[in-house]
Amino acid sequence: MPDITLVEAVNLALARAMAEDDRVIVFGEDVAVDGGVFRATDGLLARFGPDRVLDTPLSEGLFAGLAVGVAAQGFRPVAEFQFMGFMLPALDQVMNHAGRLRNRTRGRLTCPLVLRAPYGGGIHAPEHHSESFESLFAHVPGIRVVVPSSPARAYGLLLSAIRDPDPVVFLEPKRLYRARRQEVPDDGAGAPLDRCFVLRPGTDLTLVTWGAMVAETLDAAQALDREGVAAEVIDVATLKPLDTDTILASVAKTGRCVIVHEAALTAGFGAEVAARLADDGLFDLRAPVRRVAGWDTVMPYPRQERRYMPGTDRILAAARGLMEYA
Amino acid sequence: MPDITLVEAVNLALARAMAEDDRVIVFGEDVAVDGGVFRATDGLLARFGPDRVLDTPLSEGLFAGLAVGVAAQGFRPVAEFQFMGFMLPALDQVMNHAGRLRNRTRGRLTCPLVLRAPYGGGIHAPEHHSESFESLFAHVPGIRVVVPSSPARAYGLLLSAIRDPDPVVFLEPKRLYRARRQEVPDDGAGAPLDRCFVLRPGTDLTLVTWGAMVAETLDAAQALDREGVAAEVIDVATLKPLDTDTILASVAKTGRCVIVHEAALTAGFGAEVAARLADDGLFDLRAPVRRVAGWDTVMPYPRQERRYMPGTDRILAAARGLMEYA
Amino acid sequence: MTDRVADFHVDFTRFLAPDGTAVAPLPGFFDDPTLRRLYGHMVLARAFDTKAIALQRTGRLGTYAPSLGQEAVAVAVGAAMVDTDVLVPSFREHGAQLVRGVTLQELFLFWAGDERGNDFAGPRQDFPVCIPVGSHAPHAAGVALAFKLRREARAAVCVFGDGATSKGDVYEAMNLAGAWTLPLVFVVANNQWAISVRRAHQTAARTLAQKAVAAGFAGEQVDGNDVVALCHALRQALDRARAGGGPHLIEALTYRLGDHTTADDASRYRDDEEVGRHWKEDPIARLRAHLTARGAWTRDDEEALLTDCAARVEAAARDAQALAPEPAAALFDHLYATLPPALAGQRAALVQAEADHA
Amino acid sequence: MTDRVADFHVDFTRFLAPDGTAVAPLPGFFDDPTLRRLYGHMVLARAFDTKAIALQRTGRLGTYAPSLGQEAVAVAVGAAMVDTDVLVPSFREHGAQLVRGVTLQELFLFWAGDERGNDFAGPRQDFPVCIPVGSHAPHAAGVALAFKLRREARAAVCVFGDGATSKGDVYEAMNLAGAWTLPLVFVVANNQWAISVRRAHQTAARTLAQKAVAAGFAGEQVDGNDVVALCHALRQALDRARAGGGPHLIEALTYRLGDHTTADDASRYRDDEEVGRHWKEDPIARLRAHLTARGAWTRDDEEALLTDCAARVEAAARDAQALAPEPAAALFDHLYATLPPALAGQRAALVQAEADHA
Ligand SMILES: Cc1ncc(C[n+]2csc(CCOP(=O)(O)OP(=O)(O)O)c2C)c(N)n1
Ligand SMILES: Cc1ncc(C[n+]2csc(CCOP(=O)(O)OP(=O)(O)O)c2C)c(N)n1
Ligand SMILES: [Mg+2]
Ligand SMILES: [Mg+2]
Repeated sequence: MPDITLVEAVNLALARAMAEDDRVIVFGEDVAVDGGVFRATDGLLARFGPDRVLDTPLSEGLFAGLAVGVAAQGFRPVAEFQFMGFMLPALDQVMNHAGRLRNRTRGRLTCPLVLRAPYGGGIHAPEHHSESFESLFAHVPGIRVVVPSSPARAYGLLLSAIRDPDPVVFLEPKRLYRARRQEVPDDGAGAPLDRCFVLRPGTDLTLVTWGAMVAETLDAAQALDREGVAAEVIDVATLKPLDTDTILASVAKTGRCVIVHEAALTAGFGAEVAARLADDGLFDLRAPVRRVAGWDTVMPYPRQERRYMPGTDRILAAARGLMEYA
Repeated sequence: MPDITLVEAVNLALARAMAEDDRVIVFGEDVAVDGGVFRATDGLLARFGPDRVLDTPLSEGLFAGLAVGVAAQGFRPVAEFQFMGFMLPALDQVMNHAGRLRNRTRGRLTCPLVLRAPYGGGIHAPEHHSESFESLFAHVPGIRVVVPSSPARAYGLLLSAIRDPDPVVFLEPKRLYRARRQEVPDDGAGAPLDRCFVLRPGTDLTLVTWGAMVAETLDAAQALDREGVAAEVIDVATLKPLDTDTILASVAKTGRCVIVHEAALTAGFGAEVAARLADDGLFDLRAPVRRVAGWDTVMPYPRQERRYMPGTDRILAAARGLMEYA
Repeated sequence: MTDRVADFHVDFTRFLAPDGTAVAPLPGFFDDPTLRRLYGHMVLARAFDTKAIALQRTGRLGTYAPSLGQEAVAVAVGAAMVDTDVLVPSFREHGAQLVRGVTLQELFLFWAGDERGNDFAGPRQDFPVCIPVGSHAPHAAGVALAFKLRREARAAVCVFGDGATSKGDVYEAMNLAGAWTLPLVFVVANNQWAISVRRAHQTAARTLAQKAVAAGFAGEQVDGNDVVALCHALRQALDRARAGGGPHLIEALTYRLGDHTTADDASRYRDDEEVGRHWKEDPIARLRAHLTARGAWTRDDEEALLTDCAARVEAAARDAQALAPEPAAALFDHLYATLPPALAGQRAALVQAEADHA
Repeated sequence: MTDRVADFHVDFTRFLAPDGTAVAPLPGFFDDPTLRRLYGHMVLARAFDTKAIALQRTGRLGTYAPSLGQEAVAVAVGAAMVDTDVLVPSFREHGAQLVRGVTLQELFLFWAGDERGNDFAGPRQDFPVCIPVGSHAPHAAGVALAFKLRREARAAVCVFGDGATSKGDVYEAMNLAGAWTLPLVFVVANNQWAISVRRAHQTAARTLAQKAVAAGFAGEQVDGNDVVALCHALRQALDRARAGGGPHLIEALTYRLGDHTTADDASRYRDDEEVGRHWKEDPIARLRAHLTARGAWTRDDEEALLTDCAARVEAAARDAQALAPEPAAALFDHLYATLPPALAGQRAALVQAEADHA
């Protein structure tokens, strides 16, 4: 079993899901012949045919609404957005329809769809190709928001997302698409959609992150380790519904927490994590809850993007700051 | 000078702004002959003529983009959305263009527009007529998000929003449109867009809220007063950029904070306020930061909407809970 | 050097003139019983309207969107479809819903602001009312795609107003339906107004039928107050769609005789004279005149029908109002197939708060 | 009873055949100097492309969208507009930008991922490149509205691709332009592909010109590799628009000879044979053949032009690369007119972090 990349794991999960359930169909822009701009759907057309892998006309709002309609008919559509920056025209469908169809009809019509999009910066792409606004989706009732950070989790979480009877927004950290390889058995095992993953145990400090920033956060944890600080690293993975228990349990142990995300600070999802700590975890906190996040400005054009994205240095500085508190 | 309602104050500010600056134009659906579905633009067509008050074809995405284009040409468009639930198709224009045009062109083109929308529940309106998702906008770099809660603040904040050289999302609590009257001198005085308003001083507890929930929160403060608890009430008013100083100063004094909003809890703007407290205000906190918010579910159809919206009772329960902490 | 490379046209069809006389022979399908049935449906739809407005005025119903004057459109849609087709309506099509089997009680529940009104026992795959204008058009495309992928001889019908034709999602769904040859019939209920914005201000297009030209399929205008012409056009379009012939657009020319909704005051933006002129086109009076002239309708029939409709509507309204609200937990119980553990606490708090209050 | 109520058509126009022969007399405006100028612009646009691709391949430019084969469209747009008009481009119109006065250096800066490339000294009111497909169409409507409200004899030009015609915002902007008679010319650069999706899969519409029918104004097809036909059609449309005649749609039939962008591999979805066929329509070779046949172009002219273009492009690329990046504070300094006090801390932290790093 060869080691595979995150984007190959997405491809593997898609193929698996399509093989095991013929209600699963894939559509979006350039997903068929071209296999997707990141090749996430490569080979699916050849294997499953044009009835199950469809290139739509160019409109994200359209194919999100199309997904709602075909899902209500019992299909399990997986729609690909080429970049998260192009999901905004679909937000009306996500918030006003996908998240509501089951509730609105008291379960008569349901909406088992998955909307996949690569997100985040760091690949020197043009404007609108590097955004992270997962917190917008995390505010939408009735949906799930899932962000993998490794090939294995991408495979397991995507399978679970496709099998889930409700709508899932599945955000793939494109900077990690080909960053590293991992052995991923194609065993069809899903990963849970309601749990954080503790990637590394530690007792001194909790680092909470997800998706694109997991790599930098793990690097920071390793650097801290060399300084004698044992950092626990939590990959939230499923932002909504949020598994607060795992985070609270960790901070109950460490008393210190740094939250790391690439999205802009204000009203980013890190705020939600901090808010939970400020409520249910307050008396466990020995130090302020710090957020290391993108600045509250527009993601710059590629020449400056490194200045926008939090790096290991900023995580380390925040962590070291918290270690000053006894 | 007669006392006027909040929606009349909006109307007054619009008329004032149009009279003082002929670059100000108003458009949207039914804003001209009909004077807006809530009559916020009543009389403007008669006074300023069809070149300055325009009914657009039915598309929110369209007129948001139209506003960007005409603003880049030096006009100061004020676009009305009939209900916040219909702003979602405009989010692409807000996030990908309005918030970026100045930055993208290094100041060559600018975007002095205002997008007005009534938000919140409580008027027994159909589905999609009762939403509160201000936190989505608060996450968008490059814009301002302003929410008035009284006739006087509606007048002053809207004038400032229209005069501001950058894009402003202006959310009007429709439940308060005609809830009470207040004397509002038509003196053209703007209110600051970077400051919270302390509506009521107090020493025991800070209640932070904005817009639609200000009434219930003031009621709760009054009830607490009768119980011997002096609650300070802060109307955030401008969510973005957030005046953290006023909130921190209050909590430094009281040590306790309840944040109240009508929007769903998770990733609501209350999270941002709590996160600031968990960081810069941590050691001032004597008690957990509580959020009293809409549930993490879809705003129900009107028959059940009261069950969704936080009431004074829930605010009181939270406040009393915090008073247990010494 | 200039060559003509494409041309297009739009036709207008009517069978019954406003006074009820047939301007062309009616298709065979329209025998007396059929016409009487259509008439009965229109009268019932109007009776529902009347009652709904009355209930709203006394605070027992939420904002209501009447279909006064447009009954022929909705009833024709309902009558031309077969059970296995799927309706994807806007918010003024209770006439179609009734014909398809949604009950009066379910309709009252919905308009009273109770989600259970959407869980109708009737056409289980039909979509509920859609409030955000035009946003249901892509859903209809999705439904039609499902039919096509499963190779089922079924069609979807998507209804929206003249105002909705300005929405990009409506255009996008039409374009997709054309590109993918989906079994989908679009019906524009052109009632000349989108709240206060008149049809002419919505678009420079001479007809709304020609919106289909951009999407690469045919559109036609039909007299929207002539239930015969509508049924006929719809049946043809549906037959073609089910047989794999792809989408079609029908612009039904009608008029909204009432206010936009009970929250609207149409006198602010249009004068009585205009409305009065359009009363002469009333689809119900038209079909009654036609039936009467054919000898297929008597004063007694009329009285019996009105009495029956009123009684049914009264009974349904009573039943709907008698239904107790759902328990508080209902706010969470239909959100996901299974409530995520993370929300259990909120659900419990809501239920507790409710109990404390009781 | 059925009546025809509306009809529409689409025409196709060309002046120069692929081999350069005139199939109709050229309008008077097209004298030798004008044609030579147009030719020079197209060659410069192509030289920019070549250099940009080379720079991208060696990591000195970001993802780049070449216009190979479509130079006539962009150059005609730039040449037909006057200074006071406003261009609202998509992302493949550097040819138009160059003609309008954006410098080669500014273009290189933009494509190297530097916002200063959008702060061009040239046409100060022109919009910058727009990446989200179609989302600039409403901006063009806003610009045109400004002209109309100020009663200025100016027009906006909005350019987008065949793929963009599937976006609802493009349709919505066209519909508004029609409804409000805005001075706005839409140009579809139909290069037959939207990345891997061929034109025929994008829509069932026989022509893209007929998209205008839905919006209530005229559309026409023009040979998009014939810069003369394009200029002529554009000038007519712009004159009409500036005079209050309202919007127009021009579908320029062309072909993308290169990859979609430097991140694309077109061989995955189309074969060489198809591309080879379209090379025979190359707009540059076509005009050169025409000029040569007229005796208005020599081998020496050609060599001089190529040398000059290469030199200008090289110098501009060098200058752009020599420009130091903006300071870190630039991330905040153009976000608002005045930085809100709430962001001062973040700006300081960023500047500090940068200083620490240096
Ligand atoms: C996206 C959206 N914007 C605004 C509204 C408010 N609104 C409700 S109905 C309506 C007019 C609809 O006109 P039309 O499509 O002609 O349908 P009609 O009401 O005439 O049946 C408007 C603006 C809405 N429901 N959805
Ligand atoms: C809204 C949006 N969706 C997707 C993309 C990714 N994308 C960039 S160009 C393109 C195809 C555009 O095709 P067309 O409009 O024909 O223009 P062309 O590239 O052929 O010039 C796509 C899908 C985008 N930029 N914007
Ligand atoms: Mg209408
Ligand atoms: Mg193209």
